[in-house]
Amino acid sequence: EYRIGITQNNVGVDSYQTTYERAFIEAADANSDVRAVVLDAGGDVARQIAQVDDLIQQNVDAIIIWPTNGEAVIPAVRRAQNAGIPVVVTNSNIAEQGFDFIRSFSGPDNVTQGRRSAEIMCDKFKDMGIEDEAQVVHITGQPGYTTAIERAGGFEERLPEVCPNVEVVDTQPGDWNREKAQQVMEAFLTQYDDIDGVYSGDDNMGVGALNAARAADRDGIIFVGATNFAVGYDAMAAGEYWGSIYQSPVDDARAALQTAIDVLDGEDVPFLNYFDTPKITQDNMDQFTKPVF
Amino acid sequence: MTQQSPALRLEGIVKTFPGVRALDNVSLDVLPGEVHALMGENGAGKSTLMKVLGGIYQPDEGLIYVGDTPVVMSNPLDSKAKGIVFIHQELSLAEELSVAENVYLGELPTLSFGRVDWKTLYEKTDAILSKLKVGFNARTLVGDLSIANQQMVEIARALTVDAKAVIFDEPTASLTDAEKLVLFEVIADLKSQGVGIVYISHRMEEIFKMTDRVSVLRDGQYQGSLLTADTNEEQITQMMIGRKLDLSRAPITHELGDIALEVRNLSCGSSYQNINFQVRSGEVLGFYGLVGAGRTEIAETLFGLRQPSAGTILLDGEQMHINSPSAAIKAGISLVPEDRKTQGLVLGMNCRDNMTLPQVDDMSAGPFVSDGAEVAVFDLYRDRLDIRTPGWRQTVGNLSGGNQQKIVIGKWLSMHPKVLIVDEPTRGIDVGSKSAIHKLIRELAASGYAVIVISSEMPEVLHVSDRIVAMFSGEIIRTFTSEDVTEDNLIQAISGITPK
Amino acid sequence: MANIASKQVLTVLGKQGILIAFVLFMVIFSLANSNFLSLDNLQSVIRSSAILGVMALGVTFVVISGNLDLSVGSMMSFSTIVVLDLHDKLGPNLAIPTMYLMTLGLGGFIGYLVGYLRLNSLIVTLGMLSAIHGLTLTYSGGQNMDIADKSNTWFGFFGRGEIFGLPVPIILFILLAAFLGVLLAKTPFGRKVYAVGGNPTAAAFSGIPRARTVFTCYLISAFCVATAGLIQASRSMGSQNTVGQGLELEVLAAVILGGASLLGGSGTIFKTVIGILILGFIQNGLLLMGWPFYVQFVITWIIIILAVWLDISVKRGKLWVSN
Amino acid sequence: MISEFIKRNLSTSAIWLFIIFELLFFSIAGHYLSFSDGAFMDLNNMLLLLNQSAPIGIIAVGMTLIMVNGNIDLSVGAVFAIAGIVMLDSMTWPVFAGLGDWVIVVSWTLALLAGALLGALNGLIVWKTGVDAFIVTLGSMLGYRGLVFMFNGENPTSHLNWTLIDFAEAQFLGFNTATWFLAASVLVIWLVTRYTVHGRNAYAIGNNRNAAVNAGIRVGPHMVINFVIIGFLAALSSVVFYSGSGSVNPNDGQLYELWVITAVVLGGTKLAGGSGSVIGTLGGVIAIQLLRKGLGYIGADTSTVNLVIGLILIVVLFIDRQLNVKGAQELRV
Ligand SMILES: Nc1ncnc2c1ncn2[C@@H]1O[C@H](COP(=O)(O)OP(=O)(O)OP(=O)(O)O)[C@@H](O)[C@H]1O
Ligand SMILES: Nc1ncnc2c1ncn2[C@@H]1O[C@H](COP(=O)(O)OP(=O)(O)OP(=O)(O)O)[C@@H](O)[C@H]1O
Ligand SMILES: [Mg+2]
Ligand SMILES: [Mg+2]
Repeated sequence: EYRIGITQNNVGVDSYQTTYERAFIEAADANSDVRAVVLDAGGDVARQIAQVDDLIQQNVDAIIIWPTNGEAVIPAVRRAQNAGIPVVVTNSNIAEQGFDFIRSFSGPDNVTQGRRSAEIMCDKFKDMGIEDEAQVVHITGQPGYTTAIERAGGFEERLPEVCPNVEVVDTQPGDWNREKAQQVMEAFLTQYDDIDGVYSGDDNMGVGALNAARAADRDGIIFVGATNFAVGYDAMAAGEYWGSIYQSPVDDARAALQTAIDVLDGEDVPFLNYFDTPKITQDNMDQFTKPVF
Repeated sequence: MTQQSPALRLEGIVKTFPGVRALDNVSLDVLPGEVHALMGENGAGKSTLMKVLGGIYQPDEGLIYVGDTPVVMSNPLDSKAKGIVFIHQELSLAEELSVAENVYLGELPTLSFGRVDWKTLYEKTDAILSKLKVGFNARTLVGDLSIANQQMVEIARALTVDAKAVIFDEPTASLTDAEKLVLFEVIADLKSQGVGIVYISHRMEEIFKMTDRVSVLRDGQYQGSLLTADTNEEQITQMMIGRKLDLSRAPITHELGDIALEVRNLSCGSSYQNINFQVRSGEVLGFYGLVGAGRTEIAETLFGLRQPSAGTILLDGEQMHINSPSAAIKAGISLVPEDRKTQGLVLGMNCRDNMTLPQVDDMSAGPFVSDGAEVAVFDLYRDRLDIRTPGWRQTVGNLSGGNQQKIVIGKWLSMHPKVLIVDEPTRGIDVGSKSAIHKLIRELAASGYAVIVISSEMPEVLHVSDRIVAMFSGEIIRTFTSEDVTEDNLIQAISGITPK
Repeated sequence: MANIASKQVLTVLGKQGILIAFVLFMVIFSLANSNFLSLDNLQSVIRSSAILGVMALGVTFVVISGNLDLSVGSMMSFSTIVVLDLHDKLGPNLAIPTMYLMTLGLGGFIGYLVGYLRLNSLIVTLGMLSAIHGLTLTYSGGQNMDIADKSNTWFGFFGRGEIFGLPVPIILFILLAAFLGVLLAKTPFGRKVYAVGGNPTAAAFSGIPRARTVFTCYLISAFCVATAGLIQASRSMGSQNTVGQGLELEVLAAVILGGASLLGGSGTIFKTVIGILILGFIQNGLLLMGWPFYVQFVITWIIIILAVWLDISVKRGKLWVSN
Repeated sequence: MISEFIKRNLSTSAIWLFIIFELLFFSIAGHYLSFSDGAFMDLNNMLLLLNQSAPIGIIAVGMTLIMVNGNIDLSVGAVFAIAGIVMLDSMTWPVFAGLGDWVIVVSWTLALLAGALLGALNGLIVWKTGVDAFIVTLGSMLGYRGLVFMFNGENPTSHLNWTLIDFAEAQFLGFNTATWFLAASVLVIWLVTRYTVHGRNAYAIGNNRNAAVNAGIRVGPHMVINFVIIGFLAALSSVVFYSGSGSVNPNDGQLYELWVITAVVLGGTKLAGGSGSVIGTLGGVIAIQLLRKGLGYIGADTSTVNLVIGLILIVVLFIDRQLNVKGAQELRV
C-alpha cells in the first residue's frame, strides 16, 4: 500500500482546481493500493513549503506537488529527495534547476498551449482576411504563476511567427478572475476603438471579457482562451466565443496520481509526462464533451 | 513675605480658540515661596492660562518670564526643563504602567544602552510616595488604583524635580479629606523650599486655608489680585461672577412624599453588602464616605449597570428588576455619573446632541430627530444651568471642565426623573454654579423628586442633604438626620472608628 | 490679516478637501485622455464602482459605530454564489429574498459576536472572512456557479438593466446611499451610531443599547453586501467563489478616503460616496492611460495619504506634527 | 519574580490553554484519522512547528511592539516581498561578482536595510503628517506592493544559491536556522519592551498618548524607531525565509499582515495599544501554525480548513473574554 501526499496550489479559487482535487481523491479512493493525504497551500508559498516538510515528516511514500511558485519550492523538493521520497510535479512545472530532484512532471504543456492559442487566433484572422491589420489585447492570469507566465510567453512568442502583422496592443492581468477580466476589458474597449481579438489566459477570464464586449455592443471580436471551461464551451456553442484549448482537470489529476504510482512501482516514466491538450474551436467542438467545471 | 523678584511672570497673554477668546491680555506673577490661588468661573480661562505656561498651548500674544528672563515654552518638556511642573486638572496617566513609571514619565532614570534603572526608579518613587503617605507602592499598576489615588500619583510628579514653580489645576477635585491634608503638607513643604505655587480650585475653604494671594479671571480677563489675608469669600465671589452670591441654604418648606425608592439587603460581590435605605420623594439623601466605600457601585446598580448578587429594589413600593440603564430610565431613575469624560459625554459630539442623547428616541418628528425640540431642550438647560458655550454646535470636548459637567447634569435633569442620583455633582464646578446646582437640587426635591447625592465633599453633603448615609468599606455604618449630624460624628462614621 | 485669510482658505479646503481633490483628478485625467469624460466611460466607472460603493455604504455604518468589517468581500462572494445557485433551483422570485435572508443571517451572527458578546471586531471579521470563504466553498463544492439559461430570465435587470437610460446598478447605489444617508444623519438610530462609536461607555451610561446598535450596523452592512452580491450576480450571471476576494480592503480604503475615523464616531455617507468615486476614477483613469495596474497601487497610496493628511491638517490648523 | 513572570505573560490570555487543547485534540483525533505513522506530538514535529512558525512569528514580534505603541502596520507583507527581492536580486549584481559566497552577507545587509528604510518611511509619515498608522500603512501596503511589481513586472525574482539554502536548512543544537532567528527576535524585543526606556515609553504612548505628550515624551521619534524595527523584522523574516526558498513571487506575503495581527491579538496584545507582550505573541503564532498543521494532519479539506480556522479565531477570542471577565458583578458597559 502506498501513502501518497499531495500539496495543491489553491483549491477553490476556480473550478479547475476544485475539480482536480475531487478527481484526485476519487482516483485515490478507487485504487485500493493507495491512501492519499490531500493538502492545499491556498496560494501561499510558505504554506506549501511547510506542507512539503509536514509530508516528509509524516514519511509518506511519494509527494505530488502543484507548485505555487516553480522556483521557491525547489529546496523543499530537494529535502524530500534527500529523505528518499520521490516527488512528482503536477499541472505547472518547477524551474529547471529543480529537475534533478523530481522524478517526473505530469501535466499540460502550457507553453505549447499558448502557442496553440496564437495559432487558433491567427488562423481565424486569416479566414477573415484581417491578418495584416488585426489588433489584439491580452488578458493574463494571476501575475507570477508559472502557468500564466508560460501561456503568455507561448502566445506572445508564437503569434508574430504565424501572423507577423498582428499587433498585441495591450496586456493586463485578469488574475484568473472573471470579474476582474471584465473590468479590464471594459477599459480596453473605452481605450481602443479597434479590437479584433482577445486572448485570455483561461476561458473564465475570456467569458468575463466577452461579457464586457457584449455590454458595450462591440461585435465581431474574436475571443480565444485556454483551459476550456463550461461557460466557454457554452459561449462557443452560442457562436460568441471562437476557440480555446481543451484541458481536462480529471485527466490532469489521474495522470498525476498514475505517474506517482508508476514511479513507486519502479516503472520507467518519461520525465516530462505531458497529457494532450488539443485545440477546440467552434468548428470542431462537437468532438469534445462539455467540461464539467 | 519679603519683596523679591517673581519666580514666574506672565505679561499680556492672549489666546483665542475658534469662536472663543479664552485669554484676553492676562498678566500675573508668582513669587517664590508663595501659594498663589487662581480663581474664576468655569470657562474663565484658568486651565488655558496654565497650559500656556506648561508649553501645551502657544500664546497668540504676550510674554512669559521665568525669573527675569523672557522664555518661550515650546513644549511640555521645555517647560519642565525651565522648572515648571504641571499637575493637570484631568488625569494624565498611563494606566497599564506602574506608579513609578508614571511618576517619572518622560524622565526614566537610565543605565547604559538605554536601559531603565529600575532600582533607582523604584527607590526614588517609594521615597516620594512615603512622603505622600499613600497606601500603594511604586510597583502598583496605576490602572488598579482608584481615581483619588491616581490623583495622588499626579501629585507625586511635582516632587520629582527641583521646581521653580508648581501648578496644581484642581488637585483636590477627587481627593478625600485625609488625602487633602497630605496634599496640603506637600504644598507647605514646597513652599518652604521657596517654590512658587499656582493653585487652582473652586473650594473657598481651601483657598483661605492654603493660599497667600488670590488672582481672579473672568471671561478670560484678569480682574486683579488680592492678599488672601485681606479678603473674604464674598469679595472674591463678586470678582469672579460680577455680582453677590446668596449662599444660604434653602429651608425645607415642603412636605416629604411617599417612599419613592427603597433598597432592601442589597449586595454586590465585594463592592458592598447588605445595603438598606429609603428615599422619599421630596427628600435629598446624601451618601458620604471614603473613596472606595462603594457608593458609586450602589448608584451603578440602581441604574442597571451592575448586577446585584442579592437584595431587592423597590420603586414606589413595587419591586423592580433593573437590568439595563434604559430600564432604569424607563422606571424613572437618572444617574449623573462620577466621571464626565469617560461616562458622561461623547466628547466628539456637540453640546446639544450630548444633552439630548438619552431621549433622542422621544425627540423625533416622524422618523426623524426633531432639531427644534432638541434645541429647545438645550436652550432651556443652558439658561437654567448657566452653561457657557458659543452655541450648541460647539464640540463638548472643547468646553471647560465645569461646563462639561453642567452639560451632563442638564442631560439628566431634562429626563424629569422620579429618582435622581448625582455622583459627585459639583466636581470641578465654580462657586457660583455650585451654589446654583445646590439650589437646583433643593428645588428639584421641593418639586417632588427623590434625590440621592453622592459626594466626597463634606460641606456639600451637609449643605444639601435632609439625611446622610455614612458608608465605610461597603457597608452602611449609620444614617444621620440633619439634626443629629455633626462634622465629627460623620468623620468618625466613615473612617470605621465608631462601632455600630 | 493675511494670516486669517489663509486660515479661512485652509478651512474651506478642509471642509471640502476631499471634493476638491476629486475635481482635481477629474481635470487631470480628462486632460490626459479625451475618452475619460465620455458619457460611456463615466457610466462604466460609476457602474463598476456601484458594487464597491454599495458595500462601502454599509461599512461606513460599522466604522462609525467604532468597529471594522473585513468580512464583506468574502460575504459578497457568498451572496453571489448563493443567489446564482438558487436562481436555477427556486427561480429568481424566491432566490433573491432567500439570499438576502442568508446573508443577513451571517451579518447577524457577526453583529451578535461583536455587539452582544463584545468580541473584537477586527479579529471576528477576519475570522469570518476565512470562515465564510469556507462556507461558500462548501456550498458550491468549489465550482463556479452559472445561470444555465441566461437569456430567459429577468434576473439580469439588477446588473444590466436600465431605467430612463440610467443603468440599474447606479440607480440602486444612489437610492441606497440616499436612504442610508438620511438614516445616519437624521434619525435617532443614526445619532446612536455616532454616540456608540464616539464613546461606548458614555453611550451605555445614557441608556443607549450599544449591543443592539452595533448589531444593527452589521445587519445594514450585510444588507448592503447582499445587494452588491445581487448586482454582481445579475451582471455576470455566473461567478467564481472568489469574486469578492480582497474587496474588503478596497472598501475600507474608500471609507477612510471619505474621512471616516477608524476610532469611530465620525464620517458621513456622502463623503464615503466621494471616496468610492475617487478610487473608481483613479483606477479607470490610469487604466485608460495604459499604465500597468501596479502603478495604480502606488498612486492610490499617495492619494490616500495626501487626502487624509489635508483633511486632518486643516482640522488642527497646521500641516506638520512636531512631537 | 518567576510567578510574576508567569502571571504577566502566561495567565493573561487563553492562548496557552488553547495550544494545549490543540496538542491533545490533534494527537487523539490524529490517532484515528491520520494516515501518518508518526505521532503528532513527536519531538521532530514540534521542532518543525517552530521552524514553520518563523516567517509569521518574526514579523509578529515586531507587530507586538508596534501595537503596544498604539499603532498598526499593514504593509509588512509587502515589505516582506521587497526585502526578498532585494536579497535575491542583489546576489546577482555584477558589482558583487568578486565576493563569492560573501555576497550573502552583503545581500542580507541590503535587504535588512531596505526593510528598515521602508519602515522608517512609514514611521516618518505617521509622525510628521499625524495621519493614523492604520491609514498610512493601508496606503503603503498598496504602494509597496506596487513597487514589488515595478521591479520585475509580474515575474518572480529568483536566485538559487545552494550555500545559502544549506545555511537555511542547517541545524544547531537541534534547532533550525529559522527557529534560532525567531527565538532571537523574541528575546531581543522582550528585553526591549521590559528593560529599555524606549520600550517603556512605547507602552506609555500606546496607553495614553496625551499623558505621554504632557510628560514631554517625544512621541514621534519613538514611533519611527518602532516602525524601523518592524520593517527590519519583516525583512529579517523575509531573508530567513527566502534563503531557504530562493524565489519571490510578486504576490508573496499578501494577507500576512492579517495573520500577523491575528496572532498578536490572540497572544493578548490590546489593539488599542498600551499592553501586550511578545511571549503572548509567540503563543498566538504557534497556536495558528499548530491549527493549520493539525488540520492537514487529520485530513481536513480546503473548505473545512477555512471554516475551522475562522471559527476557531472567534472561539479563542470568546474564551479569552470569558477568562478576563471579572464576574457577574462587573460594570456592564
Ligand atoms: N481646545 C479648545 N478649543 C476651543 N475652545 C477651548 C479649548 N480649550 C478651552 N477652550 C475654551 O476656552 C475657555 C477657557 O477654558 P478653560 O479650560 O481655560 O477654563 P477653566 O477656567 O479652566 O474652567 P474650569 O474651572 O471649568 O476648569 C472656555 O470657554 C473653553 O470652552
Ligand atoms: N485603593 C484602591 N486600590 C484599588 N482599587 C480601589 C481602591 N480604591 C477603590 N478601588 C476600587 O475602585 C472602584 C471604584 O470605587 P470608588 O472610589 O468609585 O468608590 P466610591 O465609594 O464611589 O468612592 P468615590 O465615589 O468617592 O470615588 C471600586 O471597585 C474599588 O474596588
Ligand atoms: Mg480648568
Ligand atoms: Mg465613586
